[in-house]
Amino acid sequence: MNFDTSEEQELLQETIAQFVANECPATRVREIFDGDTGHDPAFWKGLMELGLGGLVVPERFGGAGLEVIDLALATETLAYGGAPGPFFAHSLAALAIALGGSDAQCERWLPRLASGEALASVAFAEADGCWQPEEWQLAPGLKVSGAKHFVPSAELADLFVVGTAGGGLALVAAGEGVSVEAYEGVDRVRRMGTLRLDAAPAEVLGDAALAARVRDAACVLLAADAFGTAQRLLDMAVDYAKQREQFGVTIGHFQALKHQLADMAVEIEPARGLYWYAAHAFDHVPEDSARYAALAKAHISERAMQLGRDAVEAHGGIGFTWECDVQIWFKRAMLDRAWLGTPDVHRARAADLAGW
Amino acid sequence: MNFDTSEEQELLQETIAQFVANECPATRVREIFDGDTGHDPAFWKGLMELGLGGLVVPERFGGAGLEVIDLALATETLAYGGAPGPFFAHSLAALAIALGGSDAQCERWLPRLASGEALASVAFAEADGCWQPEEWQLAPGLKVSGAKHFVPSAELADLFVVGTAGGGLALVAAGEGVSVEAYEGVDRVRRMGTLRLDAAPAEVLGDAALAARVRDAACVLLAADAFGTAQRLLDMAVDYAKQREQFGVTIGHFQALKHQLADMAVEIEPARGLYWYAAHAFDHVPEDSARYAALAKAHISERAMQLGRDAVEAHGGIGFTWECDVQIWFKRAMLDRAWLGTPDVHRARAADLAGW
Amino acid sequence: MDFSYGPEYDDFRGELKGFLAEHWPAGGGGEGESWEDMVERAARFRAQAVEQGYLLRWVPRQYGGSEQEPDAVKAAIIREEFHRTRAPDEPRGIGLMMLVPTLLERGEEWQKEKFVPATVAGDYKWCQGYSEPGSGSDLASLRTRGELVGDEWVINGQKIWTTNAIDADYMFCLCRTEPDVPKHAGISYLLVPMKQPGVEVRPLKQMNGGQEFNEIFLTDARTPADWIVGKRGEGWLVSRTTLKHERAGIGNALGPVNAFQGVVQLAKKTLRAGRPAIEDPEVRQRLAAIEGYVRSHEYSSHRQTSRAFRGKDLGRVSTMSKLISTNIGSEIAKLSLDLLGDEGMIDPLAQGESAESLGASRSWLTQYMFSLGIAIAGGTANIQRNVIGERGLGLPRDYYAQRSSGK
Amino acid sequence: MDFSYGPEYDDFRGELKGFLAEHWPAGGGGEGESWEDMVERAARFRAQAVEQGYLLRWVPRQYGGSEQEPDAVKAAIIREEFHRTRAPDEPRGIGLMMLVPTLLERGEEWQKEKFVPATVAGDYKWCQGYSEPGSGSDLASLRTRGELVGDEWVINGQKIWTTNAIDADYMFCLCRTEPDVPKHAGISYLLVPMKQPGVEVRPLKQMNGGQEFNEIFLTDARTPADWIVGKRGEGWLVSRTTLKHERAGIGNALGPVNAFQGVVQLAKKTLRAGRPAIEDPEVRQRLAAIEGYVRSHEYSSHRQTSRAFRGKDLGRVSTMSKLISTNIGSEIAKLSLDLLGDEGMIDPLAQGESAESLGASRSWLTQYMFSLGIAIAGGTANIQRNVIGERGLGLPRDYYAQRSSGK
Repeated sequence: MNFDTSEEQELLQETIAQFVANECPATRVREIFDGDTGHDPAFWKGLMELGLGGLVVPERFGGAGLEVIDLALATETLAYGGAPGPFFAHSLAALAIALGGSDAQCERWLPRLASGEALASVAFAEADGCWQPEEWQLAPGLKVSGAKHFVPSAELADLFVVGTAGGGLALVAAGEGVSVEAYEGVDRVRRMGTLRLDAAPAEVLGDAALAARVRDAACVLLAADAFGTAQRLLDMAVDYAKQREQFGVTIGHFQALKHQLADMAVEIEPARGLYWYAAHAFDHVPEDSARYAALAKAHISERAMQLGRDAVEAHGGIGFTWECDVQIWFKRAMLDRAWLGTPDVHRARAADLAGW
Repeated sequence: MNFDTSEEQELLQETIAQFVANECPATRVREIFDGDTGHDPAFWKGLMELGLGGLVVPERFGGAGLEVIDLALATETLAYGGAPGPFFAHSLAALAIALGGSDAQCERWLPRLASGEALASVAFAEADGCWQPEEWQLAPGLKVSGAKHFVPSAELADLFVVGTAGGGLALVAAGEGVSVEAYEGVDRVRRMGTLRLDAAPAEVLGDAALAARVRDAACVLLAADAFGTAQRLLDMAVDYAKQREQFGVTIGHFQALKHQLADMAVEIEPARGLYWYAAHAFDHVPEDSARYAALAKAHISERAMQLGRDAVEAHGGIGFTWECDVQIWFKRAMLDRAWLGTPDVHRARAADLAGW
Repeated sequence: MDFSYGPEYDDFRGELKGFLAEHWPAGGGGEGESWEDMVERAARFRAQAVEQGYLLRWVPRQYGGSEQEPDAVKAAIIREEFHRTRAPDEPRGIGLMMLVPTLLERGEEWQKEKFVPATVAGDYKWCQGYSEPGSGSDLASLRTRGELVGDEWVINGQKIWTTNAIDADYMFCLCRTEPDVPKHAGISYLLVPMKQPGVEVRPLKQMNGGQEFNEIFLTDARTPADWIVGKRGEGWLVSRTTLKHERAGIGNALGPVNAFQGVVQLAKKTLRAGRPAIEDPEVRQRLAAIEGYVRSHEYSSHRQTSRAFRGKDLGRVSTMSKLISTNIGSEIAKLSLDLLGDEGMIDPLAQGESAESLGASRSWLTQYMFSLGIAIAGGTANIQRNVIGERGLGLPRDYYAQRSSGK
Repeated sequence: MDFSYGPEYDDFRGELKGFLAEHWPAGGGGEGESWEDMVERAARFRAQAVEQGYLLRWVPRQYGGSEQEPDAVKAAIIREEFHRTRAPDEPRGIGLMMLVPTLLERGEEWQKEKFVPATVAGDYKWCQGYSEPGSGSDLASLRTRGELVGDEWVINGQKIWTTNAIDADYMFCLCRTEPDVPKHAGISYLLVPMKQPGVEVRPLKQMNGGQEFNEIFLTDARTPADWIVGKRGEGWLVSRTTLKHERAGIGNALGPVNAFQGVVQLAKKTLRAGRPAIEDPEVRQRLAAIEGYVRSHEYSSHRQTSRAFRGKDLGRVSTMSKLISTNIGSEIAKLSLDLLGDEGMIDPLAQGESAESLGASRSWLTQYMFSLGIAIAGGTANIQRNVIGERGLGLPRDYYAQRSSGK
């Protein structure tokens, strides 16, 4: 048994961490957060040059041919660094095509997605919180019409993987019949928009099982993102406790705060194992795949949100200000928690999938 | 507005507290707890001499003619003292007769219940947790047959107020067709038993609304009992923190424990207002009566149970021993919580009654 | 126990109702009344209400108040009737709530005459300068310096968490004036004009986008030598003077009660799988669990009000109001975030078509984040727990706090 | 990532399976086997398993072990196969787990020869005498005295929280032997025969009715002068020697995983309003919420095992296992109490007809209370939080603990 990251995986995480530290340190994250686009083209280009656009794209289409576990590890590291931009949605769209695309579709899109030449996103949510494939209503066909909400980086994307009624997926390229209305999300480094389709040309992507599979991958990646986010929030709170002084000592001396920080750590640390196994199950244990994905998304995004609240409190008044970086990760946790459905939705799914 | 206890009520509580301190201090409570009957006839006789058997019995039947708020205040004080025996069930049975009995029933029973000459109990629960009047199945009639569970002081009682199908009540005297199988409850100062009725002679008590009314009163009294219990658990934990030393200081110096004790206090202290208002509403605000009774029972019995866990932990290893008195009130909280249905049952009822 | 007020107060309520019907009819002005007109009308109304003894009951007549005997029942009746008719209550500013009581108790006669009437009339607006970066609950580490140069204090330093600083005419603040005296003993309570070159106010944006707080930079700011309340070095003591009138120190559960009613409405409005969320058994359980806390707090507060009126000991629960409210606010906020679902991803301050659909949810999202601010604003929860543990439960003082305060 | 063990271990597992099939066939003995026969058969089996290198791998052959190279994968395979076939594992006593590693690392040669083989064979049973009334986590305040009188230590004092003291032949304990040396430095690690007049064992009944713990009263109890491990005054150091073999120091989530499966079964069995409780949406939410913690702990433990095997740093999560397990146990216990409903009012030790119906619930009720004992047994949760905060997160040490230990 070796339930641990390989040397290659550790190198991947280190490389990304180093790249983020150099190219997008907290000061730069802050600039993007306070800016208007939630995107840093140069940083994105750098990520693509590192090969992160094609982690799960097969090698014959210009990718690294890795697995969802690798994508999840990369996601965790990027989230820890507060990386802005479309990584999550782009990777998920590429994964959808890699998993279910026809040869023609793969050939057409995957090399460009892997290289970063094209940017893709996923369009799942319909009105009133209908996120799950079973709930989608948008009619499939060669021309599709309707609205999809909370589409990440909708303004930037060249291609959308769009969920359709009956739990199908379609490929829709930006252009004819496609318009986007962007809005400011609470997470200002990952903007979203509503995708409006008006007889937009579409191609069916994959078979009936694909959408559910992509949803499971999305759960895993959101869990990984939330885990990295929570780790950062914890570390910020701990670091602050070691620096800030009150009554002549650093506040980490106060047992009450020390214990709160310990409780925060206990809440999140072991969850690394949960998202790892959910990713591993996605790749290798089909019977556990959907269930652990749901469990990981529910559990870790809930923990990250609470850790955000705790981290704000641990910072005292300063934690509540716009200037304090805590809010950046706090709001990242808000998105990870709500996107694709709140934790109670996925707990209910996990219970069903457990056969209870 | 005067939402506060009157001088008479304060005197009532002080008198009871003093009586318990003298006649049934913790050492005596411990003897009863470790004994076989969960009852102290001399102490019970003393309570009756104080007039506690007839607090809510009209004066013309030998009682004090007080209200449920007074009974609840007495209940709190007795619970704080850990008083053993049948006070709760006896008072509730007397209240049922006082509220709904015919003149003949009142004349026959109330003077004897007020004086303590006779002892009464209530028989509500049927199999599988059917506690509520709407759920009772025992067929009413002049002869009744069936089983009722978790009947307090069943072995001692001369009279039972028995719930019947359709939400009615019946009076059944000990004797013909009545047998009791007592068992050891987790709360060893308030023993219970199963009441088995085999064509036992019965009289209908009150009209169709009475049972629900008695159930509400039971909720209020259990809430009051749980409040007194929780207060005692809190005080024990605080006292222990002031006495026990570690690392050369009393453990109350440790901020983490101090904050845990503060959180315990915050959990329970304001609930005094809730049970007071529930009792007040029972007496004077019919539209709030059922709802606040359910809310108080759910909220306070839940708090008391958690406070029991916290108090054990605050005592460290010693708190887990049989010798430590914490367990006596811990187990009192367990009974207050489960009797008449667990908190989730009453939360669901409160939500329904709120018209949500 | 009794929620009525008894016959002796019925007359009082009747008179008050008559007064309100006459002077504040039907919720105030007519349609199309301008803001300025409304403000002026409110000021007129307030002056009449003071004249009649309904407002500023605790302030002597000579300083602009109505100087009435404290009476908690009358105070409650006034609060109820003003609330019912939406009549303008006492101005809520920190000047009235904190500075005026301090001046009345510890100020020089000329200070009372100069500052109290103008403050209670709303002409002088105040802000408070206690907190500093790096000294939250630890006043002993206060660093803003005040130096007496000629007949003026010259003040240098920085204050933070100041509300309404931009509009304020004056600040009451704590400065270290006796540099050689340790800890609390070297601090004085000074009154400082805000509209001067040495005072710079910079808004502090909050994580929910609001800007209720400010930083204040003091660079050779000046104030007259006699604008000091109490003696030099007594500032810490002076700052602890608090409102001792009929409304003071009493738990008030209105906030949590209103917030709870709000979240019930949100649950009714929100759909889950096509049906109102409030029909979901789990949501019902959570609501009822929260209501247990809310109603406990509500009736516990009524009890405290009643006891305060009768001069009875409030008991340890009186140390807990802030933390109880914070806890309830936090639970309500968390439930609201679950109810909001997708809308929890939209910036509450966002513009645009999709943002329009937010409607009421927008305020819930702000509230979700604001519940964190509340936890912090009244002193962090941990400070509250210290107070509860030490004053409420009689546990020993914190080692570090004790060492630092020198007590 | 990989949950298989790789081809190199398949042979090992095959051999082990063959061994078990031969020596521990079909779960053990036949029907009607007496207890004594079973015990004897288990002892025979254990001896063979040691001989083959499957048990006591970390104990040198000369002291009764099988002296194998540490191999976490083999250890895991052995654990799995023994668990699957319910074969007798290493005896779980505290003598094997705590005393033997201590003697192997710090004992005199004659001590190893005298005590280790008999202990690993199960012939010597041990109890541990560390805790005292009034000194839980604070060893510096230890009061039991050992005085060297002639060629014997004479020991007076009291120990508490000792498990299995009634059956124990010996106790390893900490005594203050150097009264003039402060704090930790005056403590020695002594081995004391239990069967002597000066040792009185009194069971400590727990609130759930169990009697796992004891008090030990030492009144002029005696032990030879050389039954000391390490030097005089080194006892505190000696007591911190811990098991350093392939199974040590690794998170093990079996307990929480089993408890969780149990509460799922309870929810299936329990009826609510005539239907299985597990169909109740709120129960499903609570179960899934708990499972999030359980599976996190389970796979985090697998990760730690894997890293320990490869000699990699376990990170801060390694300080958290106890508190994580305690928290999970507590949540499971609370849910079980809700599921038990009425049965939560019956004494788990009660007799009688009604008590009969308790069946499986009985153990849940015991468990409900026992979950509190677990929280306390591994050092209270607050001690764990200190460790996590200080060792895991690098926060400063507690003032009082630091002062008391003189470090």
